[in-house]
Amino acid sequence: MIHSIIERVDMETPTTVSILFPWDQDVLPGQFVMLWIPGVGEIPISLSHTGRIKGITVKKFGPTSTAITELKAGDRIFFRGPYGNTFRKTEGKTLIVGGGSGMAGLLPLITQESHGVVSARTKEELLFADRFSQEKLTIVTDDGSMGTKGFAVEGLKTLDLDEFSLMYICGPELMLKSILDYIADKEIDADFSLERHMKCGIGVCDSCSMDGLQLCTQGPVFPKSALLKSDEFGKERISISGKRVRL
Amino acid sequence: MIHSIIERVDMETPTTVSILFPWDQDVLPGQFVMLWIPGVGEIPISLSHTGRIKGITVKKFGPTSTAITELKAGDRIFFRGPYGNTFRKTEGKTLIVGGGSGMAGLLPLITQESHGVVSARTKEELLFADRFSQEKLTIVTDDGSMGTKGFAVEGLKTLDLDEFSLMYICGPELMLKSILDYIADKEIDADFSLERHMKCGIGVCDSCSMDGLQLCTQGPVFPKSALLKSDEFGKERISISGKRVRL
Amino acid sequence: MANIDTIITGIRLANPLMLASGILDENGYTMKKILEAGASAVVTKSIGRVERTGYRPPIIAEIPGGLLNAVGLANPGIDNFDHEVEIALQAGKPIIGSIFGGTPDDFLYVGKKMEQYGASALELNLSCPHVLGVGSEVGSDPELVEEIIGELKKKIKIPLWAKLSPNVTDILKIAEAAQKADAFVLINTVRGMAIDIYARRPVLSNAYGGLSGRAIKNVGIRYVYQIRKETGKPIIGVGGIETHEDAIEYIMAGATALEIGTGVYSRGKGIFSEINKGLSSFMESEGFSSINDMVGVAVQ
Amino acid sequence: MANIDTIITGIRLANPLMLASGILDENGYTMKKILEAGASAVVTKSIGRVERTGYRPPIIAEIPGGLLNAVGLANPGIDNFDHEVEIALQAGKPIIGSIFGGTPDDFLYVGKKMEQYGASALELNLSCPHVLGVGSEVGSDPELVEEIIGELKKKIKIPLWAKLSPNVTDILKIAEAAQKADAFVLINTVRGMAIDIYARRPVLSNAYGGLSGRAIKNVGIRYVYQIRKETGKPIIGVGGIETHEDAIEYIMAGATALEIGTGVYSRGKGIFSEINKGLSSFMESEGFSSINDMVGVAVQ
Ligand SMILES: Cc1cc2nc3c(=O)[nH]c(=O)nc-3n(C[C@H](O)[C@H](O)[C@H](O)COP(=O)(O)OP(=O)(O)OC[C@H]3O[C@@H](n4cnc5c(N)ncnc54)[C@H](O)[C@@H]3O)c2cc1C
Ligand SMILES: Cc1cc2nc3c(=O)[nH]c(=O)nc-3n(C[C@H](O)[C@H](O)[C@H](O)COP(=O)(O)OP(=O)(O)OC[C@H]3O[C@@H](n4cnc5c(N)ncnc54)[C@H](O)[C@@H]3O)c2cc1C
Ligand SMILES: Cc1cc2nc3c(=O)[nH]c(=O)nc-3n(C[C@H](O)[C@H](O)[C@H](O)COP(=O)(O)O)c2cc1C
Ligand SMILES: Cc1cc2nc3c(=O)[nH]c(=O)nc-3n(C[C@H](O)[C@H](O)[C@H](O)COP(=O)(O)O)c2cc1C
Ligand code: FES
Ligand code: FES
Repeated sequence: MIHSIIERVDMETPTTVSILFPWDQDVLPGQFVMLWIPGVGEIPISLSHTGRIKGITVKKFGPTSTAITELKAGDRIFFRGPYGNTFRKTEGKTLIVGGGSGMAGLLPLITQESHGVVSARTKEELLFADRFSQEKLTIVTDDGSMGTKGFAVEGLKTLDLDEFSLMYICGPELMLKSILDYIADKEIDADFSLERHMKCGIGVCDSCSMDGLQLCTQGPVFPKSALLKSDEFGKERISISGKRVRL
Repeated sequence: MIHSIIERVDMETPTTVSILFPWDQDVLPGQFVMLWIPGVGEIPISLSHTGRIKGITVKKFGPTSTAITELKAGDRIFFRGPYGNTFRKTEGKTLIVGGGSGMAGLLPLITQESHGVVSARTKEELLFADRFSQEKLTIVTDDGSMGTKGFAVEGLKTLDLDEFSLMYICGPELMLKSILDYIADKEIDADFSLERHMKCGIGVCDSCSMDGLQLCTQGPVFPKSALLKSDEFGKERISISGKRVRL
Repeated sequence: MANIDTIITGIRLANPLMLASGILDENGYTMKKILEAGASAVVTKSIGRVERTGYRPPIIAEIPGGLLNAVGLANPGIDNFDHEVEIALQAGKPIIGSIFGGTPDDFLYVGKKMEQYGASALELNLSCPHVLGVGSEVGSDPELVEEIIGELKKKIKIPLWAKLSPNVTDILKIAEAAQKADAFVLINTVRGMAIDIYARRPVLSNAYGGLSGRAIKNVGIRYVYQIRKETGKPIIGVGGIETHEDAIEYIMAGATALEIGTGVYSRGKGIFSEINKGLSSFMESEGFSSINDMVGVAVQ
Repeated sequence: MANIDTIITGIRLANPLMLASGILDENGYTMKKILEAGASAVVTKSIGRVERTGYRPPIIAEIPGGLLNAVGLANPGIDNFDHEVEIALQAGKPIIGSIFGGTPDDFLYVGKKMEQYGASALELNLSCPHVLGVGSEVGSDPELVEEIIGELKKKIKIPLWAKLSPNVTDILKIAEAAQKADAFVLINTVRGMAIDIYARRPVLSNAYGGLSGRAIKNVGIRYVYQIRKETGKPIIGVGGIETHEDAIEYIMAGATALEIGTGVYSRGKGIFSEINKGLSSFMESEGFSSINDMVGVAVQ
């Protein structure tokens, strides 16, 4: 395991914190680490900060993510990585679409030129919306407490996608699926960052696989073209035990 | 194990052959290999040829060395190495003193400028005497069948050692000891290449040790100064079982 | 190209390299992908009678020379595994069903189903905890091993491969108890453990794990050689195979076929075709005309 | 500098690092040199009742991650070993006499002499062939182990360290049989073998050998942890220690002192002082004030 001492902890939403720590390692947007809380568990977490100081942004969920959100500056964190691939680069304008904690891994991609579609269950949970300039931001909430009401794809429908050269998307798989369906016949290209169960992070346990590819080593980022041909995307996955389940 | 195909076999004396083989490896004079005859045994053998084509020169003795002398061009040889250290370099004239198969490891040191003292049990066993120019050669045989009669040190006594900047010596330890005793109080410096039992060649088994140093990793070449301070050189060694025995 | 096909317990393999149990063989699509990448067969993840989630992560640790794992026999249960085998079979190559259990009855239940799903052979993973014996594994109890294999032999038609553990005092005793099996698979992981000195605790959630990869290659070679020499039975070699030289070393020690697990992690899925290429050119330059010619040639 | 001394079975060591049995400890001058290089004690080569030349070379093979050896218990016989111990004792540090035998009587004869020569403790190498049992080792026969240690305990005053083999089904059973020993030494080499695929035969003249070095570190950690957890006895950890991190991993798993063998080959004789330096600065930055503070902290 690699270890580092936490430099700063920022509260991003009532349930989400960013943890910043030094790590002398080149990392790319889209890559993740397997973060270990000794005695609790180990989970995959995207790198939300990929500069000299690295960072992660984690939403409280089960025991491990909860333990992560309770860490303080000066605490030690343990992880291994970086794992996974990265997003394609582009010259033109980009459209960044994040659902819930999915925004975490997209943070390094945000530039002056990016337009953001930030979605969450409710207003308080909108993550990193403030990183986009006001006129380049579309907000969507499930409960309609702010912005468009509904799922992320509803936000997309308010935009002219021809403006953008590439879309970056991260969030729950069903959200990705609805977006893929929406853009399937459209011109716009897109990179989707997927999340499935990951037990090993190194291409061994098969828990994260889709279409015979391992999200942890051959993903988590896949282009629109690959997902359009997929047998399993948005439909089925393997559970913790290895049982095939509907999404 | 490393392996190579024998390119040429030369008969050097009735009991000694040189075996030449390609091996793409930098080696230094004084270094040796552990040569393995599958099913027979493994013994340390100096590299007598250290150029592009490597070579060894082996005298028939027990089962393993005998098997080596029976190898032919086209046969495969197996070995590991190179092991051990090398001789010091010098600007001036060198004196090369070899006893029996001890000349093998000295061969790469012979230049136009070197004077040789070549000794053997008997005339037929003189090794590499022809590599020195006539006027720079002193021959010594135990039985007096050629040159000076007696041991190598007798040959030394016929020379003015002040002419030489460095002496290189290889042969049985008692021969080395008699030479060390002879030059102990003299100006001339010398590098001695020693031979003791070697079971591992890599500094593990302790069978080759002298004064706490391993001949295989810290030798086999030692300067005169080191041997003058030695507790064990020329006196005692450890047998195959590990028993301390007189030389 | 030298001919690298091989026959093990009547099953013809286009090359000696199968995927080992427990690595990328839970999802049918993954198995299919690995077969398309050059593996001649896949051994499924070990499947038991009921669904198990296994241990909580960390279930794996990367160590110099290999991996340590304690997955905890996570598996969907045999009744949920039909579809995965079905998908994998689309590649048109043999699927070997790895099964585990604590009793002969478990093995029989799961084995029967595997056979129905279309497995070409059963690989018996004898390394799971013994339900009656405390702390020990099924595979270290010769009587239980004999009973399990005797029972299966009577009721299962496809070949039985007994996968033995290296963590025993006398592997020969276990091999004798398993003599009714059609082949032996050697070896399963070696007992091991890793501690993180900054966290001051074991890395794996289960503390203890199994060592695989290069670190155990010479252990595997040893047992393949010994069992070949002492029993003469067909052997499938597994443990630390990463290069064609490793593969040949196993074959010369007595293996008729091979499995690769950790090598897929360290070298990628291309490992199958790479090793096959190396194998073929070695055989050509060394004058072997078939895999069979090499099997056990080093055994004295 | 943090305080890195440690006490094992009443023997005070200036640091936890001893030289392991069988590596550079046949010649008294070599042992002395290693003590001067920073080892806190040396364990001698295993000495038996009579002189043995051991196996013919090759007795060793270099493999990735370590060594394979089959020296064949070469030793001068205890009666010829007095002078070596005498020379080694000149360094003014403890000498641990490693002894082997096939019967309690062998152990007693050799052990008595070692004690007379001035050894501070006896390390019992239980890995040599059992004269009565065929093919097995002394150390895999719990009754014999109990008898040997019972006998020695009655007649030898210096502490007894029982060195256990990892090549057993249930190491706890052996540890229980050896419970009268003052400490356990874990582990001896792991069974292994290497084949040269061009020579088409085993490399070692004995074919089978013992694996040491980094490849077995995680195996050693496992057994130290397990035996510490289950017995609470003092433990000397050995197997693949090459860095101070390795040393700390063993200590946190439960070792009070350590031995280094193959590390001397891979890192040179400077390994003792290097690890000691690393150990000391780790302890300082992590807030440990003594080795004892670290012993077994990872055991849950
Ligand atoms: C590539 C990737 C990047 C991600 N990036 C982020 C991010 O940046 N921010 C973020 O907030 N989230 C991220 N996630 C999601 C995050 O990993 C999940 O939210 C997290 O796994 C849930 O943690 P938890 O606290 O519920 O874990 P726990 O409930 O502690 O469980 C952790 C894992 O252990 C396994 N497990 C649990 N119980 C058992 C059991 N009994 N037996 C066996 N296994 C068990 C499961 O695989 C589970 O996922 C990412 C996911 C992926 C795949
Ligand atoms: C550094 C070095 C360089 C050398 N260079 C050369 C050279 O260039 N040319 C040359 O001719 N000679 C050289 N020698 C000498 C050569 O190594 C010996 O002559 C050789 O070891 C003797 O071989 P053999 O045929 O008698 O071996 P064998 O009799 O086959 O025995 C080989 C070795 O096996 C061991 N052994 C034998 N029997 C047993 C047993 N029963 N149990 C355990 N171990 C046993 C012994 O260590 C013995 O030395 C060199 C020696 C050294 C140390
Ligand atoms: C992550 C992982 C999971 C494994 N799961 C199983 C399993 O379910 N059943 C089994 O028989 N062996 C299992 N094994 C052992 C392998 O099949 C194989 O015997 C071992 O890893 C040695 O081969 P390798 O060095 O090529 O990996 C597993 C190994 C690993 C690394
Ligand atoms: C060449 C060699 C010889 C050995 N001889 C002995 C021996 O005589 N007695 C013994 O108890 N252990 C012997 N061992 C085992 C070591 O003492 C040690 O237990 C093992 O090598 C693991 O430690 P390491 O990885 O630090 O080498 C020997 C090991 C090697 C490599
Ligand atoms: S997380 Fe194990 S294969 Fe991807
Ligand atoms: S030959 Fe073994 S230490 Fe030198």
